[in-house]
Amino acid sequence: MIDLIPRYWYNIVPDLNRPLPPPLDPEDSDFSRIELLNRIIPKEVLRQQFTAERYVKIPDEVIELYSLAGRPTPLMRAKRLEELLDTPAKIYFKYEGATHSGSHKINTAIPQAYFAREEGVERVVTETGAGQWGTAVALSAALMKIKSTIFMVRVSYEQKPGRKTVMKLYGAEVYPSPSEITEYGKNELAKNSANPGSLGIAMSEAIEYVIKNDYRYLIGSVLEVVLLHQSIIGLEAIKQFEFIGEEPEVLIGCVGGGSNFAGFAYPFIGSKIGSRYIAVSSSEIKKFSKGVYEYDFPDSAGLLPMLKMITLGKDYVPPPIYSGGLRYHGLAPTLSLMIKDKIIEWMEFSEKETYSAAKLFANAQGIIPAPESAHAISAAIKIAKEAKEKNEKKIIAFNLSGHGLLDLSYYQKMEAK
Amino acid sequence: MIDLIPRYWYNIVPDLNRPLPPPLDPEDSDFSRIELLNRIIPKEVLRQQFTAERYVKIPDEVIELYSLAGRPTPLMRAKRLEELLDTPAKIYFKYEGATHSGSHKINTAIPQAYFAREEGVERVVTETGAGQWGTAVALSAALMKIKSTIFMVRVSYEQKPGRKTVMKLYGAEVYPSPSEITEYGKNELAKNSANPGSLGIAMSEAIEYVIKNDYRYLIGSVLEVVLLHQSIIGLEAIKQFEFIGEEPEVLIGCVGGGSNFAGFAYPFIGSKIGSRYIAVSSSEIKKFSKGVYEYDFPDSAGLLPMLKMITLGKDYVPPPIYSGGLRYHGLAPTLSLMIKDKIIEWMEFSEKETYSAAKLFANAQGIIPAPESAHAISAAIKIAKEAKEKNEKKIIAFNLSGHGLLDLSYYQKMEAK
Amino acid sequence: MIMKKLLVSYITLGYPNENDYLKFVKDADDLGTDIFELGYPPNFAKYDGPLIRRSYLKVKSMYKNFSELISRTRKITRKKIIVLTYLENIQNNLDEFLGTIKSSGADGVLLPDLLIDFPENYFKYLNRISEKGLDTVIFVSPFVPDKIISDVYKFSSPFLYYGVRPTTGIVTPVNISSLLKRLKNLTDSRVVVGFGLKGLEEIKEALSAGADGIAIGSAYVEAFENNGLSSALDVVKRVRCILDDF
Amino acid sequence: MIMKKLLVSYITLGYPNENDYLKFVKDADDLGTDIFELGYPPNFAKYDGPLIRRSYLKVKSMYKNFSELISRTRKITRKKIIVLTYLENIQNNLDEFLGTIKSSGADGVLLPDLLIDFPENYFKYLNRISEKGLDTVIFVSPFVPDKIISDVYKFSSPFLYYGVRPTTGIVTPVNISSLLKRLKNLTDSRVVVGFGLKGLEEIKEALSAGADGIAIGSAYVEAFENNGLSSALDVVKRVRCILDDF
Ligand SMILES: Cc1ncc(COP(=O)(O)O)c(C=O)c1O
Ligand SMILES: Cc1ncc(COP(=O)(O)O)c(C=O)c1O
Repeated sequence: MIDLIPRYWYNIVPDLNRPLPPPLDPEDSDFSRIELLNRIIPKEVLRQQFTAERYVKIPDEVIELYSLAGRPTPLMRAKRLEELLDTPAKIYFKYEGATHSGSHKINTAIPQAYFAREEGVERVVTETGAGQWGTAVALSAALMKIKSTIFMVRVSYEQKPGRKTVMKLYGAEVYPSPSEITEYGKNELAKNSANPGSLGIAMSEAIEYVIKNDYRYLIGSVLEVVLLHQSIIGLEAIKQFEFIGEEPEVLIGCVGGGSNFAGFAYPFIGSKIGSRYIAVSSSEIKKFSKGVYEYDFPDSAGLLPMLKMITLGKDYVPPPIYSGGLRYHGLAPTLSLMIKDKIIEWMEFSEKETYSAAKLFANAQGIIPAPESAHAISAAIKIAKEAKEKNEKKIIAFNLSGHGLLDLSYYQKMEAK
Repeated sequence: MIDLIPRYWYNIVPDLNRPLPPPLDPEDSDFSRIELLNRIIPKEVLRQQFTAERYVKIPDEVIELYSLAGRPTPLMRAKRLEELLDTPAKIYFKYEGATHSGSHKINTAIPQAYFAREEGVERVVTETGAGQWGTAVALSAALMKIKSTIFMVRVSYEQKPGRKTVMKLYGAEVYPSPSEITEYGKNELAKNSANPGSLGIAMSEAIEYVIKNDYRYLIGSVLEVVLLHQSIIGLEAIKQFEFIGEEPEVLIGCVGGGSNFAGFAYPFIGSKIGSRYIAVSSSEIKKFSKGVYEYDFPDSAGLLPMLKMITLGKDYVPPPIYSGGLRYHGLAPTLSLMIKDKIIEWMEFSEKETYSAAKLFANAQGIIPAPESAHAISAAIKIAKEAKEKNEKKIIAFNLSGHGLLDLSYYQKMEAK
Repeated sequence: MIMKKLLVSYITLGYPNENDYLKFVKDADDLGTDIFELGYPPNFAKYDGPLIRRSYLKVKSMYKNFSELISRTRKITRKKIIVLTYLENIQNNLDEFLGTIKSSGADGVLLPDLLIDFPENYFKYLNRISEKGLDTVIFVSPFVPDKIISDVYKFSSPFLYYGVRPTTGIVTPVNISSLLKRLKNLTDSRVVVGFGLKGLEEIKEALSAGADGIAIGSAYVEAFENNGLSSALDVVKRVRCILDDF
Repeated sequence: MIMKKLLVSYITLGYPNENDYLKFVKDADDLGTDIFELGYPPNFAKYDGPLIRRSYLKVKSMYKNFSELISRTRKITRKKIIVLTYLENIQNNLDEFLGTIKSSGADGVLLPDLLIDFPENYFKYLNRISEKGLDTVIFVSPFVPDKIISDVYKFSSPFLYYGVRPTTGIVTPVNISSLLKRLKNLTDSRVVVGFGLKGLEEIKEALSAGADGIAIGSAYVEAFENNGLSSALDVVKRVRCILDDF
């Protein structure tokens, strides 16, 4: 099975239609954020972030850890969903929830933690909202036998004890953010002691903590290096499709920062497989319908270099939809570029539509999807229904980025609505 | 991948060393409990319960549903656990938590629901304690497009909202037991309106409900037919071991009613692979150290035929350990027989030892085990340590019957201790 | 040469009363019973269903001396007589029991608990029975592993009894032909199938799958309970008919 | 025939003051600079690092007429002069700008934002530049896809500029040899590597991987900032040495 795991990640940059705008410091900046990256991001991760290699070799130990963590993940056919929809289309999905951390996030957490350990870092640090990313980092650090600290948005920390338990079980230190651990956190608490926290605050605390202690920061999405690592999803899927002798025409994924979509779809785009690629967000977030393509900070604190991307603005306050992973303001630069150039299409679905899709899928296929992933399901269903109307034998494939077993309060809440 | 799923289940009865004592009515009985089975259990399930065939054909649709539900499950090597233990032994595990219901229980829930639907039953009914079995039944019913009702022990119903949400999401009706739905439940509530419930009460309610409405009852463990269906675990594992060119010597599983252990180990015993087979219970339950081998009821209400088995007595009140699945008083008859005849060894571990094993395993392998399954891990660790002392290159394999993602309150509680 | 299919008729000794019992044996003999199996009431007929258990209860309250009943049976039939009882109850005075029934005219015994409850020393018992000049009809079932069947079938005479259901008289779903096919692979004894056979279809199925005979018991007791002697004899007729037609 | 490796020296026009600037150009020429790249301050040097941005700020406050500085440079060196500035700032009066620098003695331009920010019509700009009798040194980087590099490299003269890091003067980790190997597969132009090259090792690595020349800029500015002209000239000497030793 380990043979199904690719030996190289795929980087789409050399295959784009036009140059990718580079990261920037803002005009009025008195320090270089790109230089700052050197102090917070493991060297090899940073190298990969700015590489022009089309294929980047995956270290053997990372491949072993991928295998340990549940890779290759299955490519499954949603035959019973097809039947329920009475569609002539075939629907396949790549099931990233089958990894031990429960989502695709582990695909980049493992190599980032690996490169950190390789350069002798004793502790890795990150922030987490819903907790999927924090879980992946905590697990990866445990696998590397290094320490981890997770700043978890306080409201999630309090409302999602399950995630916190998982991270602690993996040996992570987990702080509710804002915390007393950093100056940034202390300031926020001084302003408002009941501050519920935000990803922006948590990220700022994590970076401050890294700089002060010479730890390293792991990043969960948006950066090209994350998309690079995630390409394992699509590379595996291509082999799996070859194996069953099918070729997907429509490729679908949900988007927060864009990493699971890109990880799934880019290798297909690069191999010229498929004719439609659909990135799906939430109609409560409106990343596509309201976002603009311009240089913006990936972090609310503005400590990282600006990226040219589709963004709702770094200070955007998302509505409280449950899909925590989609509440991010920006979108990975390569993905933004291809959306802009209409190489990749987009869709948006409401929380209500998404919930129906999730329930339908769970009953048809037995898997309880993460609410984020359910956005991809919604799009797959939409395309399958269109195929029915046009009586087309389309082959649809979507990425099921995570399971929803630690999001049951979402199902409970939506069920009650 | 579907090719790895066996086409036949394996029945150990023809391969035993001596006859299996048949089910009995008690001496003073005025009705035949065996006859009653006809009214509560799907016909084909009952036929399989009493079959002498060594191999029982798996219906094609069941194979498809096994595949849909995540079979074949992976056989993984716990290499990092080996490293942590610094043992010359190799440790493998079969990961049943990779099924969509999260445990091995789905292996029998699917065929039972299938046979029920095949004979036109509109609703299947069962009881559940911890919720693993109820989840498997709810999912299987959803897959068969029939209805399901689950009587869930009231204290779990209230303390484990996650499981309840999952079952409801799959479309099940879930009642806290004792309930007002049955006479049995009403009586219990009349005696004590704050009755926290028990598996015995829930089982009695389920059976009453089935008889009154001509539904069918699905049974989660203990009966030979359940062990038969679970043999899919070991049959797959044998193929997987062949594939990697290894032969396990020690086979380990935890035991509640005995179905996951038997499902894993029996095909190896039948194929004469391995030299030690170890069934593991809890030292709080003391099924082995205190249980006696005699005829007893599998259900506390005494509605089912008596079985000759290792039992703590049908009215045994287990201590409140978290491993709900191990709190059962009896043990499958074939397994009891082989324990009695010392073909199968036993071990018992305390909740504390088990928790340490679970945590060690989670950190080494990334998988959070169900607390029940952690008993098997404890035994594997013990054997691996012995192998180290004797410097033996033993090959150990255990069954990881389920993941612990819906048992996080256990981890939280144990962590706090 | 196709052998005639055996009809083995079970009846509880003295059931439902001495008169009807003896009439039943005599007429069942005439109607084509090949072998009689006579139920000698044990303390607890654990592997029997409620019908036969009820019949035991009844006769226990009616008679003191069941050997006496065997002697009387012997007088009215020349067919083989197999006494069915539980080893559990007679193990402590086995030789005496065997001697008594032997001298009452029995040809053999059938002890349903022999293999199940005495797995370590059933051979010793088989020897002791044959030393007394009695046959043993060995009772096997789907609960008896292949190895045991292969070990014992040679010692069963005049046939091997195959109980296809967990208990007598209770019709649980079974696949008789697959059960029998398996058994026939393990033995070349004559196999008589019993335990809850009901309806002509099941008897035909058993015969088609290679059964050398059929044992009927609960069906007689039920017929007696419902409509008395003539009804029980009707059952004998109908079964014989199927056996002969086969 | 192994071609001599190029030393391309970047300096911001007039930095740090007119005197030192002219001395630097003259001596750098003598010390073996093959081509000069002169920074013509844009509004916002977005793809440059803080060192060069600081130098722009400085000269902007010192001079009004940068073409004049080009003319003076032209007088003291016969090496090629490439003017580096951002297209963004000159696109509205492009012909006039090109005409002015041409008549001041410039041989070409390097516009780092050309491919990135004008993806639809960079060809039009290339034409307009060549119509004015000027070369274009095209700036490519790891962010430029293969297809674009293949399309444009032929139009780059006298070399193709490869910025291996996201910004000038900031030493982020790069694998120079793998980046270069990839580029050399796409082009047969002479490739000059720049952007944050630091230390002898990196220069050697670039040369080993096939670089035809090296561009130095931030290192001069830094040397000027720290220890003035002679220190900047030391850098020229050291780099030339490596190039010649290779
Ligand atoms: C399950 C799941 N899916 C999707 C996302 C969105 O992130 P990305 O767009 O980087 O894949 C997240 C982020 O937390 C997630 O947890
Ligand atoms: C995860 C898990 N393992 C083991 C068991 C024990 O049951 P059995 O012995 O039938 O496998 C249970 C029962 O609920 C369970 O949920």
